[in-house]
Amino acid sequence: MGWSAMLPLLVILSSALASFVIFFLDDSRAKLRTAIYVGGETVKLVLVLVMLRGIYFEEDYELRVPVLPGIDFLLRVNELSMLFLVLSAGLWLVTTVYSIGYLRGAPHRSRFFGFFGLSVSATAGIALSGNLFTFYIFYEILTLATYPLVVHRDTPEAMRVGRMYLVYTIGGGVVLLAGVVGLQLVAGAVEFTPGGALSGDEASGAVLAAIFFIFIAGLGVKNAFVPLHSWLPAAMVAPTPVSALLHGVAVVKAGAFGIVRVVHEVYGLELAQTLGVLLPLTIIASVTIVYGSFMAAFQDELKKRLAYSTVSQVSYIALGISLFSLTGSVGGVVHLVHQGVMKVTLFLCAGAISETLGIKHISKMGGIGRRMPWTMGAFALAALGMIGLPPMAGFISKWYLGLGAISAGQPWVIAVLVLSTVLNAIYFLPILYAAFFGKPSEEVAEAPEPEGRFETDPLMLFPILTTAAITLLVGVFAGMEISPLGWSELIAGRGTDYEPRN
Amino acid sequence: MSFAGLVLDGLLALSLPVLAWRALSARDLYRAVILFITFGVILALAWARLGAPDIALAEAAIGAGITGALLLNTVGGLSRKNDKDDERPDEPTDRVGRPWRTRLAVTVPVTILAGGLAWAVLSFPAPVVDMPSLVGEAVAEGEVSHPVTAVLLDYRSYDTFLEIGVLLLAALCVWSLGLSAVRSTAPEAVSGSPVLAGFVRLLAPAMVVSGVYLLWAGTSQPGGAFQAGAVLGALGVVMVLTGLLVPSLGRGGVVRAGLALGFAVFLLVGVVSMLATGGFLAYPEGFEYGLILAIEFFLTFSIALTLTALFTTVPPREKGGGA
Amino acid sequence: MIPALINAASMFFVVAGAFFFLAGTVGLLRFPDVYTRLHSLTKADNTGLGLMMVGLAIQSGSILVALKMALAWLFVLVSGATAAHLISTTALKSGLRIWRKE
Amino acid sequence: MSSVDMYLLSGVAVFAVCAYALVVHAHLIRKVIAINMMGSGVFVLLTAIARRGDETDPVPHAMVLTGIVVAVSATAFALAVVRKLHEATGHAYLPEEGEDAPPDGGGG
Amino acid sequence: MASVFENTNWMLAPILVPLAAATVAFLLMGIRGEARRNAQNAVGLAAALGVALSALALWAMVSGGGPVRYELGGWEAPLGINLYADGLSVFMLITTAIVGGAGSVYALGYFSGREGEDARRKEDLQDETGSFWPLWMFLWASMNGMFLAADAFNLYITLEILGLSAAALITLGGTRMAFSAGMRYLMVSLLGSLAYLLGVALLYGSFGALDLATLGEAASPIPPVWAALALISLGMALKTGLFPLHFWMPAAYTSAPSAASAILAGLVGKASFYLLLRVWFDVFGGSAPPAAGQIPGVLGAVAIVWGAVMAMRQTRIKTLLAYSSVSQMGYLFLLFALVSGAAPERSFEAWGGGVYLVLAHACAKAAMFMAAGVVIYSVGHDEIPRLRGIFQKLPISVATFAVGGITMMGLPTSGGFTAKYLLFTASVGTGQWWYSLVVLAGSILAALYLLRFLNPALIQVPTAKVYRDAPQIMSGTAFVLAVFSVFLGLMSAPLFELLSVGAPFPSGTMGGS
Repeated sequence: MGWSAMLPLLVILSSALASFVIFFLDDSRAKLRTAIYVGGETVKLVLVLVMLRGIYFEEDYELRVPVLPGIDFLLRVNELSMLFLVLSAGLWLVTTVYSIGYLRGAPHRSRFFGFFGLSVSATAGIALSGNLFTFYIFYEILTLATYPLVVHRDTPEAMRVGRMYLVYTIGGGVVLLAGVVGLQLVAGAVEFTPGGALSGDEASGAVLAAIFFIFIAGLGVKNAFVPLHSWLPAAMVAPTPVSALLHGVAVVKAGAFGIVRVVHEVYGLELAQTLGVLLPLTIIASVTIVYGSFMAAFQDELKKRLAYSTVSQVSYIALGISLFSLTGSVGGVVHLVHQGVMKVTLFLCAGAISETLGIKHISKMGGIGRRMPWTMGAFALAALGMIGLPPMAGFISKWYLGLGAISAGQPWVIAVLVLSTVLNAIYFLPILYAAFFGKPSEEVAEAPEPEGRFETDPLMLFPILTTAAITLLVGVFAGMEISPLGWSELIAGRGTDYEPRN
Repeated sequence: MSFAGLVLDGLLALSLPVLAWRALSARDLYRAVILFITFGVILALAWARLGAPDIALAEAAIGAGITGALLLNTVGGLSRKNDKDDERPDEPTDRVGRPWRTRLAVTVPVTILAGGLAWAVLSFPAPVVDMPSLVGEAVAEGEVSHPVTAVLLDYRSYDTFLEIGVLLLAALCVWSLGLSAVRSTAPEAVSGSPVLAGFVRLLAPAMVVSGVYLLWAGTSQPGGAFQAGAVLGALGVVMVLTGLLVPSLGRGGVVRAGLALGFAVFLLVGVVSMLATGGFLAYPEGFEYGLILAIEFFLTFSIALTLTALFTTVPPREKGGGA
Repeated sequence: MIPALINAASMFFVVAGAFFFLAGTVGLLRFPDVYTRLHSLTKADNTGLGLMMVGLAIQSGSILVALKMALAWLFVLVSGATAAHLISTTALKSGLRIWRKE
Repeated sequence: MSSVDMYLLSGVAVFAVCAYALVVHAHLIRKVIAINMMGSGVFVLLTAIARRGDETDPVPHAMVLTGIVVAVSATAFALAVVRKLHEATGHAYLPEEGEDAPPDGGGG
Repeated sequence: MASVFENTNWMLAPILVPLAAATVAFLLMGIRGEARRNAQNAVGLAAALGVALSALALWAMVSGGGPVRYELGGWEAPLGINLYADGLSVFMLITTAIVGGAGSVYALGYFSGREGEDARRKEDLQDETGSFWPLWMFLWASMNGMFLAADAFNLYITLEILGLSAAALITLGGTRMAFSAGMRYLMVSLLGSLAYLLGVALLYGSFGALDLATLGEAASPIPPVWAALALISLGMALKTGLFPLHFWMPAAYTSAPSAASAILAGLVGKASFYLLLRVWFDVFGGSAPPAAGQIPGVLGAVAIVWGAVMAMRQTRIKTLLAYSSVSQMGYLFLLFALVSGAAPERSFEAWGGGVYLVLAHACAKAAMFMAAGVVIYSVGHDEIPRLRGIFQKLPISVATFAVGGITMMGLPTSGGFTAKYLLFTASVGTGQWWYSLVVLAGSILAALYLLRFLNPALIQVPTAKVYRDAPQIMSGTAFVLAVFSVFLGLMSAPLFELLSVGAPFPSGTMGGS
């Protein structure tokens, strides 16, 4: 077992160990905590970059430990892992910096950062797991590590929501376990393989299809498919960085990522199409997209609106994956990144607004653009991206999804996309209009002047600007081979004769 | 077997469940205990009939005798308490019944149990292992000629070792409750009676003699440490009842050591034999008889003391303060 | 001849002993109070048991066994007497009246 | 039916009768007596089993001897607990199910 | 090194060491005060170390050379009594060594209260008669003796020692509830052992032997054998607390001193379960009707749900944990249904899963009871409504509860996960999928009842007053044990290798097709 085998483990441990140390730190030792944290992050990021380079040059990273006879704990890195890993490691860094500003002076910061780090370790584990068993393990660890974050405020409301969150996610985990075991029984140990691990001969088509839907049901809880989504808007009681983490990086994404894994690397697109399970998935995703967008339009609380927006947007990933078309897959996979970046930006902005001005409702955001121009500028950038305005990230995703729908012979999906885009515009544009051109609301008018040179805490502002910039950049430079899009094309094309366009 | 013997066996076999039933449904607890003792005596008779004089002896002394005394003592203690504060007149003259539905709900499964068991015991096959002849062969080669003693202290000595542990444990359990002495249930007139004291003084040496005899005889005929210990234990109980022994039985350290002695010696012999022969409780060649007798001697002492201690229930008095 | 005599004697003693037991039992059931019942019980049992022992001792034909039986009888006598004494004393002390003919 | 069979059935009957009484009676001393006699029922069964063949089997005898000692130990402890319970609560019954809630305040 | 482990006399050490310690601790009861405590503590810890070492030695011996048989007194079975150690025996020994060792260390702190100290639950702090150590040592010896016994009657004696010492440990609680719970447990235990003894009598009547291996060879499907199987199962189910025979459990676990509760809930119930395993699979092997396993299986399934639902309704931590035990014990009994199911190749999975849960649950539940003990020690009670915000005051103990909960829920990487995963696989694999639903439902229910305490405990406004600090060693031991249970899932490979030594089922590839 050499260096390359240990690398995946080190990636997971770098943040986990930092978290463990932080648990035992007193809340007042902010500097030491930050030092440990940033240290852990830096190490992790460096390791991730090393691996990224290695994968690009087609090196193998694999760690295999037998747990039970016939069942291995397996960490293995491939292109899809790297996509998710880079996303989580990068956004984690940004969110952490933001959290330091956001939680300045709040109680229980050691606990918060401890579990925050653990959640990200679990996400890294999810990204790196090489088989369903390992995936499941990290999936459950993620549930447990995020629970204390959801209930971080310790209010009765938070506790109630926490219980709901736990019941939903553990329930989902249990169903996922059922799928894992079921597949294990019919097909033995299944490892993630580009192009699909199953041949279709393991069992009858009905059995394989049934197991597929058990997977979708299990993963669908975290992915917030309607009707399994209600925990997600409720979980808004959590502090904003947590919401950003849940929506953009960790929990919801873990569900979506799992679906990508199952469709692409367990069943394989071909087999899934043969089994006829793709169309139902498309329909579920479409319903969720439309439903989420509708609900978002009726929310006045900004975070709730963003939450329903997530319900809708995350299902783009499943939608793309479920189209029997490589272009569609590319759209789905790339949205994994794009949605993450955009949604994190939006949440961070919402948090900055509520922390600085105490405003949480859209109806009170009139004229806010003049008080916090940079923040609202970033918000606008991300929101336009969500709507799908070129050349922002969201446009790229929707473009590929649309192309995919056509080549898969499902043109009605275009209608879904259009409807969703219209709804996106309906729930985002009024915010932007009110913020920049509306009459200043009472709250905005009475809001205190900024204390320092910046409109809000710089530790909050810079992360926002960073992610906003990324939103723009990934769209503009989508054509580059190393961009998320390029990488997604690489992923979608593995195991097929697909040639990335230019 | 003669017809008369068959009738006698039938009567004994029938009277056992009947007595058990009568004892358990007796009007008051005293009566229940007296019937329990009667049950024990009949049981001893049945065992004598079944060719098990060892068990008959042990049952008479321990099952009927000491257990009976324990029960009487407890019943007396409970009713005495009631006399004092008179809060619940429901004991010991209770005839606790459950509603008939409960009774029915119990009767049905118990009947099924009894029926099933009867069917089972009447359909025993011929045993696969011929244990009597296995024991017989081993006894013929060994130094101890009474098979029951040989089984207890040689072939299955490990069981006996643990069983002495149970006795020690029982004393420990009782002491852990920290009970105070029940004042003798016998009225003053009895415990102070010169006739009784004289009787016990007369009895004591006779019982000691018979105890030692039982112990010594045990290697070749019915008897052994249990019977001897039981007889001496019964003597101890009588002596406590008549005030010839204090309930705490003496100095704490001595009593404790006395209780643990049998078990400790057994353990020690086991470990030493392990070192000598490589097997736990595998007596070295030629030492079998001596070691068994030695173990039995200490066992008798500890059994007698433990049975008495179980009766008094009072932890021994420690140096420097009441227990 | 001798065995027949021995058998006859032994049977006589055993039957006589049984008679005493029977009488004692009738007394136990019929007599009116603790004291009289004790009376019938101890008297009958002691004598009855003694007679039976004699009968059986003759039958056994061994001095050692006869001695053992005598010893057993002796113990029963002593303990019976003590027990009867204790019960009657207790009864008296706890205030049980002695029965008198009206 | 042979003597041995009669004793076998007798042991079973004692066991069953006492099992019934154990459940039906509430007073703990009765329960203790019932358990003790239940054991005796098993011992009768064992002794009868020992008597089946031509020779008497000494192993069940040893088992019963051991069992008698174990039974007296258990009975002695049980009676001591009954006394302790009686000291603490004034009666010698177990609370019915559902009454097991801590009777003596917060400490429980 | 190897030659040391080849000496089969090691097999006696786990039994004789605690017995000797019990005797010494018993003699030490005479000393008073601090000196006695120190002396007894030293003896107890030495014994714990001895047991752990000998368990390791046996592990080496058994995994090196297969099952070991020891002829006590030099007498061959069936005349003499044998000891027998296979993978399962050693696995159970290791379980007691871990949990018992932790329990011993915990007891150092738990019984360290000084006389005259302001204590609302005096009995929790002082063991006035000095009985804890000798009782616990007897209990430990009896469990180890049971795991190594190869003789049906010898098992009966160990059962009796187990019952008496466990009942006495409950009454050490010193409250009214403790006395009635101890009495109830004593009754249950005696009844259970008698049922077992009657079963043994029937077996002896049928085959004339007591040695388990001899019985196993001789056993055939005849009425006395069925009756014996039924009686033994009934007796052991009673002592293990299988629904609906669990009625004694909540009061017993609640009212015992927490150091004892941890041992009782962690180990004692498992010992009778072990006996059940031995008898079912090693003795009766083929002679039980295949459908018989459905009875414990269905009852176990009901227990899982019933125990969890009851646990949700409790207002005290210890009763909550006790009902959680009712639920978790239910999982163990599933294996009987799964093993006698349609697919024999799944048997090792089901059997191994159940056995692994014994270890995982023992560690986690003992740790949680220990944590409850810390709460009682510090706050004076364990009533959940009055413990709001206790996390602020006792973070480690609440964390112990949460971490132990991971095993209860069966989440990775806990040992509970491994076990429930295997049970799940076996139930799907044998076509009895309805059991798999119960396994899954149990996890969610477990989350719900654990939150019943965790939710208020984590709330920010503390209402509970801590009036005394518990010794660090108590909370520390509990926490370490809980964390250990969470990592058990990652160490299962060597333990399953051990279990496969002399297992009643062939251990093929697990979890695969």
